[in-house]
Amino acid sequence: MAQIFHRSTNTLSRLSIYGAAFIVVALGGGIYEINESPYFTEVNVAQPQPVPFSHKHHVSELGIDCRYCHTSVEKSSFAGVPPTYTCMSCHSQIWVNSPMLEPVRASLRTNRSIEWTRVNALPDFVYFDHSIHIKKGVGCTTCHGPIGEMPITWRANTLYMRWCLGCHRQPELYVRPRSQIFNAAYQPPNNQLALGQELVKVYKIKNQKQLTDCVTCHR
Amino acid sequence: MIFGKTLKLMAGKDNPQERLDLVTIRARLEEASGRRTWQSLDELAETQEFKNFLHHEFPHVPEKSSGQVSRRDALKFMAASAAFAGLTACTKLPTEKIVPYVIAPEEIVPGKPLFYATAMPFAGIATGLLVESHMGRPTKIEGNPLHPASLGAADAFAQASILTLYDPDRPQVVTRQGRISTWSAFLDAINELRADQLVKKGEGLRILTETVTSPSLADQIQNFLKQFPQAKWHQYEPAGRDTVREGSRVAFGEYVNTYYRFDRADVILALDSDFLCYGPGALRYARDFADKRRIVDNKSTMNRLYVVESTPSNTGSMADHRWALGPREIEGFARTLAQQLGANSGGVSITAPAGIPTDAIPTIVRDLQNHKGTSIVLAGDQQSPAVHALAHTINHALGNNGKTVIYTDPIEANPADQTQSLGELAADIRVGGVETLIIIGGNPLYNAPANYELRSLFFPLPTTPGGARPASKVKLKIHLSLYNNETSELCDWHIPQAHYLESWGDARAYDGTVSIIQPLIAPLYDGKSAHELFAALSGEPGRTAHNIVHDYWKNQKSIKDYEIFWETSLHDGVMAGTAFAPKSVPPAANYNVAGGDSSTGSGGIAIIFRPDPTVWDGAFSNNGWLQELPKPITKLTWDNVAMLSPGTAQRLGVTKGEVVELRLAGRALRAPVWVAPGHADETITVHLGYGRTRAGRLGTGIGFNAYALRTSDRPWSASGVDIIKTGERYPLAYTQYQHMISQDQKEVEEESVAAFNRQLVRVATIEEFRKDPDFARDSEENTRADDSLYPPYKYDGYAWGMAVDTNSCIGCNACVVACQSENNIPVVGKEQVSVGRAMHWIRIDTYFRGGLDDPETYYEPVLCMHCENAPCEGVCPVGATVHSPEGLNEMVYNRCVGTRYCSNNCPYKVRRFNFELYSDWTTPSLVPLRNPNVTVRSRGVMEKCTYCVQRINAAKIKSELEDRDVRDGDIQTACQQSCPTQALVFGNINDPNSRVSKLKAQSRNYSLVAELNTRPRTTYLARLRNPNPEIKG
Amino acid sequence: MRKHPIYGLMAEFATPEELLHAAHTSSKAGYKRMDAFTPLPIEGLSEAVGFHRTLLPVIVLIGGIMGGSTGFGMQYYANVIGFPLNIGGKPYDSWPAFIPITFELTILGAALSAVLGLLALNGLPTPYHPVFNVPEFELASRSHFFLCIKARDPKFDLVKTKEFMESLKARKVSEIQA
Amino acid sequence: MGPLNTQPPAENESRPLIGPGYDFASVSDKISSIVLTKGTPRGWYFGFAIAFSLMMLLLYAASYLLMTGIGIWGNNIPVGWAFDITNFVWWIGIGHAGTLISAILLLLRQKWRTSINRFAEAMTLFAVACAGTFPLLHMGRPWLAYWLFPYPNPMGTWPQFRSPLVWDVFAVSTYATVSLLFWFVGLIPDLATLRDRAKNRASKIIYGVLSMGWRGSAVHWHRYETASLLLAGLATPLVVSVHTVVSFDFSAGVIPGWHSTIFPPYFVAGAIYSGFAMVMTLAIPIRAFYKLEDFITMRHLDNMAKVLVATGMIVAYGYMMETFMAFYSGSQYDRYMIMNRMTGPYAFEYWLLILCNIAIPQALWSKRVRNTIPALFIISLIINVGMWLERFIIIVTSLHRDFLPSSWGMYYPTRWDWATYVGTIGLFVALLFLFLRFLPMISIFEMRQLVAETDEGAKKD
Repeated sequence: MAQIFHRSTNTLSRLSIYGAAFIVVALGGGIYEINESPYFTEVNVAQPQPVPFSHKHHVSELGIDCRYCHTSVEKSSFAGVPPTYTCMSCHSQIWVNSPMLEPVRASLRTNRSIEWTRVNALPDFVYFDHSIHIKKGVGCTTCHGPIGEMPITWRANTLYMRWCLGCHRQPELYVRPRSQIFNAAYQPPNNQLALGQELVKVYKIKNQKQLTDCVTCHR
Repeated sequence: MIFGKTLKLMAGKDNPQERLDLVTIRARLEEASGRRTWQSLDELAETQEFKNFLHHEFPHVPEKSSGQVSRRDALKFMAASAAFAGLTACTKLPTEKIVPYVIAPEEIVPGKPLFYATAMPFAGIATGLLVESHMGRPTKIEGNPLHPASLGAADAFAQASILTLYDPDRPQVVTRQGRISTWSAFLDAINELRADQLVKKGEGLRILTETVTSPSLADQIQNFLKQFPQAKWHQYEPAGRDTVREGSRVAFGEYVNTYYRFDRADVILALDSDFLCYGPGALRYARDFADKRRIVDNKSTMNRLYVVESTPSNTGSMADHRWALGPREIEGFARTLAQQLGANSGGVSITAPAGIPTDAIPTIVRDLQNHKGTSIVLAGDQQSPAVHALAHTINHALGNNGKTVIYTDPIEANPADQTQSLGELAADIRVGGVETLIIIGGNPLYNAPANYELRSLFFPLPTTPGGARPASKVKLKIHLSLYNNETSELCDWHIPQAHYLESWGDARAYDGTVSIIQPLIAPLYDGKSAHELFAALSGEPGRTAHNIVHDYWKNQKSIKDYEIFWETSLHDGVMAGTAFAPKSVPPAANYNVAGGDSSTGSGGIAIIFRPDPTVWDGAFSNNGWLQELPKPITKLTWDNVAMLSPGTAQRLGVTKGEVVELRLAGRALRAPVWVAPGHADETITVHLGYGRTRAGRLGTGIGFNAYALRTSDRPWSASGVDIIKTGERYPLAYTQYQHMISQDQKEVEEESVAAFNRQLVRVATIEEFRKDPDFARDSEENTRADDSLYPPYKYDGYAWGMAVDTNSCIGCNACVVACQSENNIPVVGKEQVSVGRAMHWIRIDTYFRGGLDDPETYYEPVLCMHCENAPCEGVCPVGATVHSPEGLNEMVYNRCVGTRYCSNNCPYKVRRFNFELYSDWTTPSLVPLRNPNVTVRSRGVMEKCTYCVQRINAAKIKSELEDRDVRDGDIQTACQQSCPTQALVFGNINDPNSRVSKLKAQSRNYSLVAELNTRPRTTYLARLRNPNPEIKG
Repeated sequence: MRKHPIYGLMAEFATPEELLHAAHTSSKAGYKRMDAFTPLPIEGLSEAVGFHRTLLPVIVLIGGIMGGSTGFGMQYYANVIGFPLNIGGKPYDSWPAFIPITFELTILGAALSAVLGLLALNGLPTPYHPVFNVPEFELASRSHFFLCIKARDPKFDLVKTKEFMESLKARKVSEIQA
Repeated sequence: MGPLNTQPPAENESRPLIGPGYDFASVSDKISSIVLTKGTPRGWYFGFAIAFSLMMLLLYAASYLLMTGIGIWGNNIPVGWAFDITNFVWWIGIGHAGTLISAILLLLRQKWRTSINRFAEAMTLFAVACAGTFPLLHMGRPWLAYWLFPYPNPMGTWPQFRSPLVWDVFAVSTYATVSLLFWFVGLIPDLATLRDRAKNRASKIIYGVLSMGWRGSAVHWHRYETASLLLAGLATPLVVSVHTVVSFDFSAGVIPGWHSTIFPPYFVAGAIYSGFAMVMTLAIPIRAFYKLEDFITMRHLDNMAKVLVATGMIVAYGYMMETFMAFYSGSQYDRYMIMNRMTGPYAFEYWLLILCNIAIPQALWSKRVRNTIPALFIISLIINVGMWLERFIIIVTSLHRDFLPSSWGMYYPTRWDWATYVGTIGLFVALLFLFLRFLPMISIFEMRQLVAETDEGAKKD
């Protein structure tokens, strides 16, 4: 009887078996990686805006408090994006003719809103409430990242559920003193854990059972 | 991640896009006119900008023969795209825009709802409301606790009216002869008219309105009539209260308004009156009535309710004694009673009713006499003047006047016999005496008495067969109404009416209290209010409704700092000191209450006309929530039926769903039969409000039009109707009894029998209860905590629970609509309901006890039990339904993959499944309606009652921001809030002092199917009855 | 392969009995590196060609244990450590509920290792093999029975071995090209 | 499988398992020729065409389902499951016979399994494939089915491992995998035969690749038999566990008619019952069509009929116990459930099921019936219907009237319910046709063993 296959096929066939297994694994890994990649998460991707607003300038250099613009952050679920009027309260005095600010002036003139691109977006079945997070000692930069160093704003975290859970499971690793909440330059101290555990008690932060309860965020 | 996409389409959360426009409009109004003042609304509405916004926001919906079809196609497409969106395992969130204000209105905190007090005029009479507004768009209607007619409750009509506000079928432009025109063009026409009529002093000028209680509007009309002395003002309300007014006139020689103090009444006799659910003050009556039979312990007392009625009603099912009597018998019964009480019985021959045991009447008489001054005898709005007069004289004889029965000046601005008034109008038209007819609201061509043949007057038939139709004798016909309906179709001008949430106005409540109606949003469709129309007619088109109302009351209340008074009235929703003072009216001596009986006449089967329990006189035909709302007791949706008693049905050999032809005085009508347990024999009940030919995509062409048989002399009941079998069957959709395959009553009985065997409903008389307070308690072994192999789960902190007092539930459906509105529950349509896919999260189970000829009826609101050992949770493969540390059974929509296993395993079948894409994602005008705090469910997702978890979370966050615990009463579920009798109570069962804990501590407390050890958080309190021991049976 | 230009010698037999007898004689004659090729399994043949017990059962046992422990571990992690949730009031570690999956994965692990083990030990796949060079060999999967003495055998000598094999009443003895 | 040292045939096994005059060569040639002949019989094309068009119907129904939702079916609240899960359980059950024949009968050294185990196993695979479609299709959002598998994800969530549905996922996928492996291992030597018998190069290569260079080495055979025995030993508890887990779907519920401890044993018995019925339904036409009377003999059919009687009686016992327990338990819900089954809206289906599953199969007690092929064929069909009805009754009648009478309902199948069901039958038959055409439907090397053994027997006397 004649050989049907060439010698080499022995090696080939065995390789192909391992190869198949490898490809399956690689595929899974690949999909996972893509899902984590900036392309999907938009982490560290600066979003183009109608007006190149710089938090770096306003927060770090001018030292304007977050709440000057994001007025409802302590009262409401929605932090609030400043009305044109707020911008103009300063920019009617300074940079009056800056071409960069033309859209703002136009907005006030034509009474049409500026359409900002949302940077930190959550799916609509997630009900996030700013006020309670502020109340419980979560600083702005904990989620929004080093906002004070962003010439143009980008998303600092994936905002994936897994990421949220990280803090909801161990708030002590993230909470800070109330005085520091709006401090964009805040760095957690070395004794964060001890401090955190103390603050969790002071703030009466609920236990993990409560914080990871589904309806805490989903309704 | 499919939600991530879909919800963009609906304002699941405040979608910034929608938010912007409505709110900037609102903001603009603020600037324009300062706080809470809405002048220059229409100027603004005229602006191009606003028009663009309207167009972009609410584009015209093309006329479709049947909305269903187009919707279905849309659904397919949506479903497909949804599917494919989902198929790509990980989807990227689409880019969103944030659109801030240009200038922020100061009272709005983005993301926080505001509440405004206003009032809804229903048949002219006001119920006080609070309306929740998210970023300028009203989303939910609740009762106004400060309003005497509401006390915080709201009925189904009021709550559903918000859907009417956003109804895409509402007309959006002024039309002339059916062609698009403008308001300004109309104003020109009005000016011509005025010029012409001023000369003729209004000769041939006629106004037709619905019942008007609005003092300011009435004032406008009077001024108008001063300008045009020859003009006449007619009123017509199809489900109006003519017989009530006439009854009072007969009794007292003048029109008086009657209302009742159930909080003072221990014995109540209702003569075919559904006072608990319908009519002015019903919400208040229900509350007072329930308070008088609230059980705290076995020393508590209850009032006693006797009911005689023809058609089974909610009130009838609350009765301690109920007898089904035909219309004629009811009058006979009233006469007998009056006579035995020594009151004026009209001196006509007494016909003692056959349908009631002879010993009963004397006993009732005795019971009433033992409660002089603490009893009420009241007649239903649909009873003849004679019966009303008899009720008045009986109350007088019992000394109830001024104590439990209060008389005041009429609340109608211009009380009259409306049926007669419309008749005069018809007659004038017939003789050509009417040149111009201005119709404010209403739909007379649909709902006028058949014998007036109003339609042919508007649209004359050819004199010669096949010849051309002559022009109508009325040269100019103007119609202002919410919908372009059967009447508008034949009018020369149609003006879109502003919804009451869009316009300023005022109205009186059942006791005369005035509420200011303040708008929550600029008119979406360029609508005008009656005030604005009359302003135009009176030659001052510039005047806005706001000014008219504001100034009218300024003149009335000549007080200093009126603005503060005004602001307070707006804020509270009631105008202080406007309730009428009680007046004592002696009955006219020996008046004649003979005749007037609208139901006498040849014998045979009597037909009864009633306004429909959910669409009323047809005004709500196009309201999906109300169409799909299961009608009390029948559980019927999307249709009306001809109700018969089981006995009569058997005698005639007809069964449920069989179409019969009803013939009365030469008029005929085809209607499907419904066999109603407890209906009076030899009597047939038909409900008005269906058979619309021009109602909108939902209301058109469903049911039959009972007005076709209704004549002016017999508005509510007539004798001698012939019933002819046609052999046809008609499919009906109902939400209970769905397991029935044969149409006979055996299965209805089987169902109720099973319900009682299973102790789902637990009942005792008050005596039995006093003897054995624990009669309802679950047996020991069914309630042991250690009934499981596993250790019990500890709930520290809050533990939410609910107690449902079946002793208070009157089955009025308010909770069902409240839930639907609060939780964005979709409407699924007749076809889906009929295959068992209705979506209501709370349903009112109805069971009968005793023979079906005259059964006791029991209601049991069933919502999610939030079992501590929830059978649904263990079987979910993805953990989409889990238990919260506070004991909530949570449903996580975005995790649900739709295996329906949870529903299968739910012993209470309270779970609802989106078998198709039920939520309407395609109609833009419905987007702003949705509650932004509740996810709008997509197709293939299970949903169910959440105890309004969005409200729980809001309250918890609020309490933590204020460094305190949630207080009892901070959280009210939507159903609880709307309940007129406070039958549902929600709260923290770990707090022994909470209302819910106190209720659950009662001995009447029990849970459904306790033997499964599901440990439900929703428990029930047993129903008690207070029958008169002297009456057997 | 360099040392021996050929793989070995192949003797063909008509019946299982002849083959069995031949195998026994050759092992008595001191040949170690033999193999037999048959269209159906024949009791005792593998012992005759000097093969006694296989590792397979052990491999399967290990595979089963691994599968099972993975199964339980996975469930325990997910429900107790990874994301503990109150499901119908049951404890996080409601182990009785984890048994079915643990069992299934035990079977899966064992079965997979059985098959992969079989292939690995048998050195399959081997699409190319010297024995296929024998012209009649295609009958090995149909009706004929073959005995092969490999050239790797210390006692192997092309001439002597060939004579020896022919003495075994083989129908035909042929050289196998490597 | 220790073939040469089997015990002498018992007296009841008087009749031969294989026709006279076969040797190794002729057996191999006859079976492999079915696969290797050039021309395909016209009948094959005809049958396949029908099956294929039904398969397309399934495809159509499934895509419409995906577009519109479960709403196209008759399912509702309270009847959340109906045809979908009924079909799922039915198919899974059918699958069981294959594994039983190949594994359990192997362990019990039942030689008569030889000629039917190959296509019985194939049947298992195809049945499982059909069954597998339903858990997917019945979901409201099938595109999220992968959430039932544990994998690291951005949500940090896991499947809910207490749910019998997740048990199903693991049980069924394990079952499918193991059956496939078992089947393929069994095929290897035959693929080698085909490789060596094949004439044209293409099929030589294809079968060559599939047979992985099998050369029938004594050492390989040794390991091969160990492996087969081990796999059989693993498959036996597996097959029992699978339908036990399936029965958990119901017995883990609280619904009267579901919540029952008797389900696991009687579901397994029922599965084998329906499975053997299906083997019978397939074997009879196949042996006729391919003239295999010598290999699938009357004795095979006779034995299968006996298995049917046995399992049928177990199932009957199950029904009896269900009824008995309902009354014995004193639970009014269970009592009502049984009464409702017997007299309620679905009484006709219930009594039809009793007729198909219990009454008619009693005919198999008679030797004459067991030896009349048409009778066997019809009875096997009836049993298939009966077992389908059993699942329908358990699911629908239990759901449609449970605890709260207010939410009692009815279920009526729509044409899409039927389309999906008939479609899967098409899928099943189509796959079977392909199998018959391209793979040896009878295990060739085991037939050789049979020949060897019968020769042994012959020599002995």
